[in-house]
Amino acid sequence: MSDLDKFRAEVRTWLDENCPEEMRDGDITPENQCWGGRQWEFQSEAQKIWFERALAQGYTVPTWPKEYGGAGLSAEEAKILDEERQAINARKPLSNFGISMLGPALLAYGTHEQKAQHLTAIARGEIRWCQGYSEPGAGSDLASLKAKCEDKGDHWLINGQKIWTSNADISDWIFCLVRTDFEAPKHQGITFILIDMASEGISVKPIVLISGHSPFCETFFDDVKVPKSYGDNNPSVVGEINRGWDVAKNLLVHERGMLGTMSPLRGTTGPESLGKFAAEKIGLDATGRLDDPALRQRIAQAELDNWAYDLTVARMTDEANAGNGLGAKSSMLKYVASELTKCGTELRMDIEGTTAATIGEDGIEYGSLANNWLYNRAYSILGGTTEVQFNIISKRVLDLPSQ
Amino acid sequence: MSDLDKFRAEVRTWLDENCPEEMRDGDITPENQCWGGRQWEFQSEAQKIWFERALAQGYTVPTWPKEYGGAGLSAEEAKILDEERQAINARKPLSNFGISMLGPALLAYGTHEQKAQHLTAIARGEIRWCQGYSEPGAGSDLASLKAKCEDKGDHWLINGQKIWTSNADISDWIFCLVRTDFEAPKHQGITFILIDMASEGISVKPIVLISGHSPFCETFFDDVKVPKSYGDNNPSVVGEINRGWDVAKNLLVHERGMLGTMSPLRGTTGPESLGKFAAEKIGLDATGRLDDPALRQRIAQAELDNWAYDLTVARMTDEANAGNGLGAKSSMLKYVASELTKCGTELRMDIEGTTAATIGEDGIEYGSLANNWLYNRAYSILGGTTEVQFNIISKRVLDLPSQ
Amino acid sequence: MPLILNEEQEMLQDAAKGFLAEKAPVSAFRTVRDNKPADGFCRQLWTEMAQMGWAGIIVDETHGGSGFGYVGAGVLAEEMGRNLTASPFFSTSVLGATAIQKYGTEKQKDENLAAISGGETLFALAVDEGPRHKPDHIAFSAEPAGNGFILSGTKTFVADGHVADKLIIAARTSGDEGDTAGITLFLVDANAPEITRVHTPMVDSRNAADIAVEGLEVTGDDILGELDGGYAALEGILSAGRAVLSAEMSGSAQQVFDVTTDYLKEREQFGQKIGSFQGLQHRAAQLATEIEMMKSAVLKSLKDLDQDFDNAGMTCCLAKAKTGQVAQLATKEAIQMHGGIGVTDEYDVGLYFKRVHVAQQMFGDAGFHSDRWARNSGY
Amino acid sequence: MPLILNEEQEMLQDAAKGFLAEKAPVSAFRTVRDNKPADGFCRQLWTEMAQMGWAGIIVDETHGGSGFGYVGAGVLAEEMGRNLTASPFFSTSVLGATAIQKYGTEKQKDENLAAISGGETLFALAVDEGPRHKPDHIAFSAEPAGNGFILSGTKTFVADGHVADKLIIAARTSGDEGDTAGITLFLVDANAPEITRVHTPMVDSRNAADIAVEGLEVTGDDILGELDGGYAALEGILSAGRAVLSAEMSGSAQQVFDVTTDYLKEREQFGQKIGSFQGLQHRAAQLATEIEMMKSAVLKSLKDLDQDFDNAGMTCCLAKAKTGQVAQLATKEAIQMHGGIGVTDEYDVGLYFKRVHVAQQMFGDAGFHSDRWARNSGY
Repeated sequence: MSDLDKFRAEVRTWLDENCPEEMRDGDITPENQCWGGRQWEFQSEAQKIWFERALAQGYTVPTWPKEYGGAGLSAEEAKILDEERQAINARKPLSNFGISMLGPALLAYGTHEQKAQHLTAIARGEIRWCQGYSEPGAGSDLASLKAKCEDKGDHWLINGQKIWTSNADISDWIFCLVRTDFEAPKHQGITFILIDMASEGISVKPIVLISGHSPFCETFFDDVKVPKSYGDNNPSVVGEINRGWDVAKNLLVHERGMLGTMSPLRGTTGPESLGKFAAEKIGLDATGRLDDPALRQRIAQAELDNWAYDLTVARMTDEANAGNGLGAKSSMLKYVASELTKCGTELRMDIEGTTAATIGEDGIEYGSLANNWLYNRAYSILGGTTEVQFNIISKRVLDLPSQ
Repeated sequence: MSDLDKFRAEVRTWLDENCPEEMRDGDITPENQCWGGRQWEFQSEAQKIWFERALAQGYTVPTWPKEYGGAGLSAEEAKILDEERQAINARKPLSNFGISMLGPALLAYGTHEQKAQHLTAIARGEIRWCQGYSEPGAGSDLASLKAKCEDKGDHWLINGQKIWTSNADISDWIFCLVRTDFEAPKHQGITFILIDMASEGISVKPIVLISGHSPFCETFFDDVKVPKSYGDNNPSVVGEINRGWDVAKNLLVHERGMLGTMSPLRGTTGPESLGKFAAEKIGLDATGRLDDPALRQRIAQAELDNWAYDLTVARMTDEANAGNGLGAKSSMLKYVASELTKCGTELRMDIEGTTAATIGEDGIEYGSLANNWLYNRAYSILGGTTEVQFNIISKRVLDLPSQ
Repeated sequence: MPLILNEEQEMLQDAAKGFLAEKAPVSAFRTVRDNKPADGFCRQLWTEMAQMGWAGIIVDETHGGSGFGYVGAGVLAEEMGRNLTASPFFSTSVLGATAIQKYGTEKQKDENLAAISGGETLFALAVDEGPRHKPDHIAFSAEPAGNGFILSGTKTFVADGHVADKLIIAARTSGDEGDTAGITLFLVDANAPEITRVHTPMVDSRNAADIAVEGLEVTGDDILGELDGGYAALEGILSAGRAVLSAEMSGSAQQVFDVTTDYLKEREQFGQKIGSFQGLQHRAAQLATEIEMMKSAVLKSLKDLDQDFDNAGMTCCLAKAKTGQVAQLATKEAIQMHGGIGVTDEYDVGLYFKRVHVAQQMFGDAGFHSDRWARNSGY
Repeated sequence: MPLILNEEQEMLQDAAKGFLAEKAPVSAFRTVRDNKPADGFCRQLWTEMAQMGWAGIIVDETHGGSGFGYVGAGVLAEEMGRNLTASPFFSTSVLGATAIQKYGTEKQKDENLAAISGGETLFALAVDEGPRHKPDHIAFSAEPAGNGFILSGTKTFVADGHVADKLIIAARTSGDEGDTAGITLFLVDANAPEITRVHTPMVDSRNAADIAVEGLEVTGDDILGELDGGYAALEGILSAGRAVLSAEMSGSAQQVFDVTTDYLKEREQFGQKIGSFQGLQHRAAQLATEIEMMKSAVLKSLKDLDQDFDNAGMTCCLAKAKTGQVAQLATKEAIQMHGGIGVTDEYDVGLYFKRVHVAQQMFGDAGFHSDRWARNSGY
């Protein structure tokens, strides 16, 4: 028995013995997800038990080093853990932006003391993080951000505004890009900094989207003082001053990869095919075809594209495993996934007709089809617009010239 | 009875008495068209008679002044003549590039002596003209043309190459854009010049297209001497030296308008609708729909777009008559017409299947569907590519900023 | 008849622009949306519209209308589409007025047209019985009983059905569900106790109702048009509705495109106006072209209704198909080109996206009409 | 099985690239096109291909083949698509070999597979009877007579039918034209006097034949697969053909796109490389993405044929649909982005446009396959 096989057997046993039955519904939604953080309250005893057992094992952040609260698993081991978890349909015990976004940056760029403080708190679900990148004037052109960060000797002084800070209203800390040098070329005056949201001068305003209430906020910084350091060798800045773009770029690639690998149409109808769903709702004509020829054509095209997309994710993954990295082709996946995601709910809105377009007296219900349909317009904008993906593909995949 | 009504009555009588029966088939093709020129031979006695009678009346170029061989008709009179001619389905007695392209330029920019020589010869069908604008390196960016025209005292010396010179191999003269100043900004060093194709140093090579033989040629100028003048006050240059772009621009607008008003789908199936044609060829399913759902959808879309296009031509014409000129919106018509033209033959190729894709042992037959289908790819390129039309629309209609 | 507005129609357009800019801009629609008055629109505004002659825009002057015909109605609808104006104009002044004026008896005209023109009586058309438009599938029952009929059945997505005073109901008097023959239109009092109306707010913040009728007794006098031959009348009313809805969507598409090109001229990224990027320019140029095509289609359908009402069905069908496609493209592109702020509720573009979706579904979307066109053309 | 080529398949690909660059680049195809040899391809080249093991690429090694399976055949087809190589590879080594190897008796295998692998015997598949692909509508008649059958009927668009030594004919042994049951495949000598073949050169400069059979007597030994159950075999052969044709089109699309991006990097207008214009960049980026999607679809269909031949039908269907769309888009964009020279015969892009059109039509275009997919999925 190889070491990995042995590990798999151990993991299986551990999961079987430790994951409560209620946590084996697999279906994490923003509502039942375990986010952690100062304001966090467990939604059930089972959720709490599952979190605590996983934490004790280092399984809230399995690949992180043991000294920072992880289990120090190798990539192969982590894959096995994931497979076995999915095999029993178990939820992740903890998931949030600290794990997916800040963690990798700190692992790559942080000092030991920064990791000891922040990674450990993330692993333990003590601190919930939000991301402060975009600004009203810096969207696609993120590097043109203007939030000002001045050196005041023992502290930094921050003024400016961030937008699209998801869950800023319920987060404890924020990792932020700020401008520390207004003279330098735009990519070279940016600093990556960690700020306690409880600091004086920070205010947060939720953003209402076309789909209704959203996790997004605007976050305002008004003479916010940030200590230069949170302790010995534990500066508030990650990486070098004025080199924050390098840290952020890393994360953006990470984010794009995440967006690109969701399965676009599946979210629309569950396990069933969109076409079968349409057949049930609309019925077939005398030749056995869906009784709406134009819609039928659109559905078939979406299913065809979705199939080709899924295969492309599989192929690129296999290529990456064989040593040919995905690189800028991740932009292709991001582009197609966001188009298919929009397309899927559009089609379902058309299949369900006026039923789906009817909302309650209180407005668009959270989680309803109409809510998803409207929210999904954002997929081709957030995480780099489709236009930005096209620019990346033409420059970095096709090597087309610049003007 | 108004003067115009009287004129209409006269024209009707004249047409009735003078247009030979054989010339009342309306259907001018590049093959049976009366082109004129030194190499011209009438294809029938009727064609000759019709030409000669029209010439005597000034009706080969009805709106041109009488002194240059026209009939001096007003726009209203010319419209009446056209309507009455079409009412009896009569061919035009003469049609060529001299009439449609050079004539308007000379009328606007020529000296009396230039008009007397060239317009008269065009009106009489004595000289056939071709157009020398594009060069291999100057397509969409026409103004970057490089054919060199040097001042040698009593003559100009021309060296360079033109491309897409339609019928250059059977034309007598060429109107050409040449560069007379290589130092000036690109639009300001261009001159519009008239050259006898019999001049020493001119050679012509036909261009074979993907559709087979074509009227297009490459025309080479190798130390071609062009007299400064063809007589008193009759220079070889039209308009001012280095200001040829103004003359040409006028003509380009003219050409674009012509391309924009053809009826795109009609050319594909004759009077019948594409859908009915498909129904005959392919048959209907049990619900009465065309037995190829995807093709049906494409045909319906093309018919819908064609209908909207025809209405837009009508509306813009009515707006122009009411005093709101078409302006740069002609680029919209050019764009849509070329897309629909391509689409029409594509659809017909798909309707007719392998029958249409089969060619003779001698290659693609001239006038066949396959020939048209292939040739039609050029519609979105010639006369300003679709991309150039988009640039014009975004700048001149939408007033979007330049980089 | 040239495909342009005449002087009178242009004056109407100017007046509409002025009135709506002052009384019913998009901000007024937001107020209605957020305050949720029970009617779903502002009664005061509707009264003023009626005073302007809009409520009776297609009604003959002899019946108190302003006699502008369908081009006039389209001119108003286009401006309302630009401003997202919520009012009973469509259901009452287009659908109701068309039904009565084109198919009503003299008595029905006398009783209703002046009340429509005065903005006093509100109408609604009850056609669909499921979530998708299918006017040739009517199951709603009208059983003969004595001298009259007893109506029973349900209708869905009856626009403004929650506030209507009168309902026009398409019911089956003979034949089977899929037959076009055997359909009869009835004009009934919406407040009859046998009628239950459930308000269904729509995603575009306009309002409709699901309607259930149980044993409502009506007489032959309540029939609008021909007994068993109501399908032709229904088609006529729907055609008028399709054309005017197309005009409204055309206005929305034009407005949202104007807002977007303005934004392209202002917004800077990468040190340049984003409107200078050729990728966006070419898409804007294509959309501008589609909008011109759409405008021609809409105007033609309206003119056809005025000139030859009974034969305007196919051009109204084509107009609705084209407009549905273009308006949807325009609102999608508007959101995408605005980027992040395009998906915020604060910006108007999302409101247009929602409205166009519902207007597309009403009386058949582009797919419905392209299928109809093809079938009617014999393929 | 990972969705990538294994080492052996990659070596095959390298070998194919090298061989075709030397022996059969696009210029060689032009020579065949312009010189019009009666065969429509170069016999010498075919002999060399057979020596490389290509003619028997899917044939088992026991029958003289190289046993590379469908992924191997696809690797070769893709490179041939890049070079527009004309050869009997598709009709003989894909269609003929699949038919015999998957459905033949031992005797039929022994008689034919080695001859295929050696490049000696040429095959053609006769399915269609009209201008559009309709494999479930077979009218070609096989009347029982004595111990055997008498074949009569016509077939169209039989690729390489003009040079084939043997024909596989789908004929009706029972049932009606629209039935899938009652179809039987026959393997016959193409030079039988009862068979008339009319050469039909196609617009892509490849070759096919119309075939008329009048009273050809055959026996039960000439049946390929099951009597009356030939449709399943036909489907299997067509699936293999669709996947390999998709691979060929994928090669053509990739090549024409490569040529186009090279051109975008060289050609200058308005003082800039035209590839620097964002309008073209964004279209190129979309097309590059579509090409990646297409490549995945093609590889999956080939792998499915190798892994589970009998259940690969639907992925072959989807691959042909996707490839048809993408390859057509790629060739259209190639012409448009090349501008004027794109429509000249001197440039290669037009040759790819023509080939892709014919390859799309063969065994069903994208519309055919999307309809088939939807029907098979129950809608």
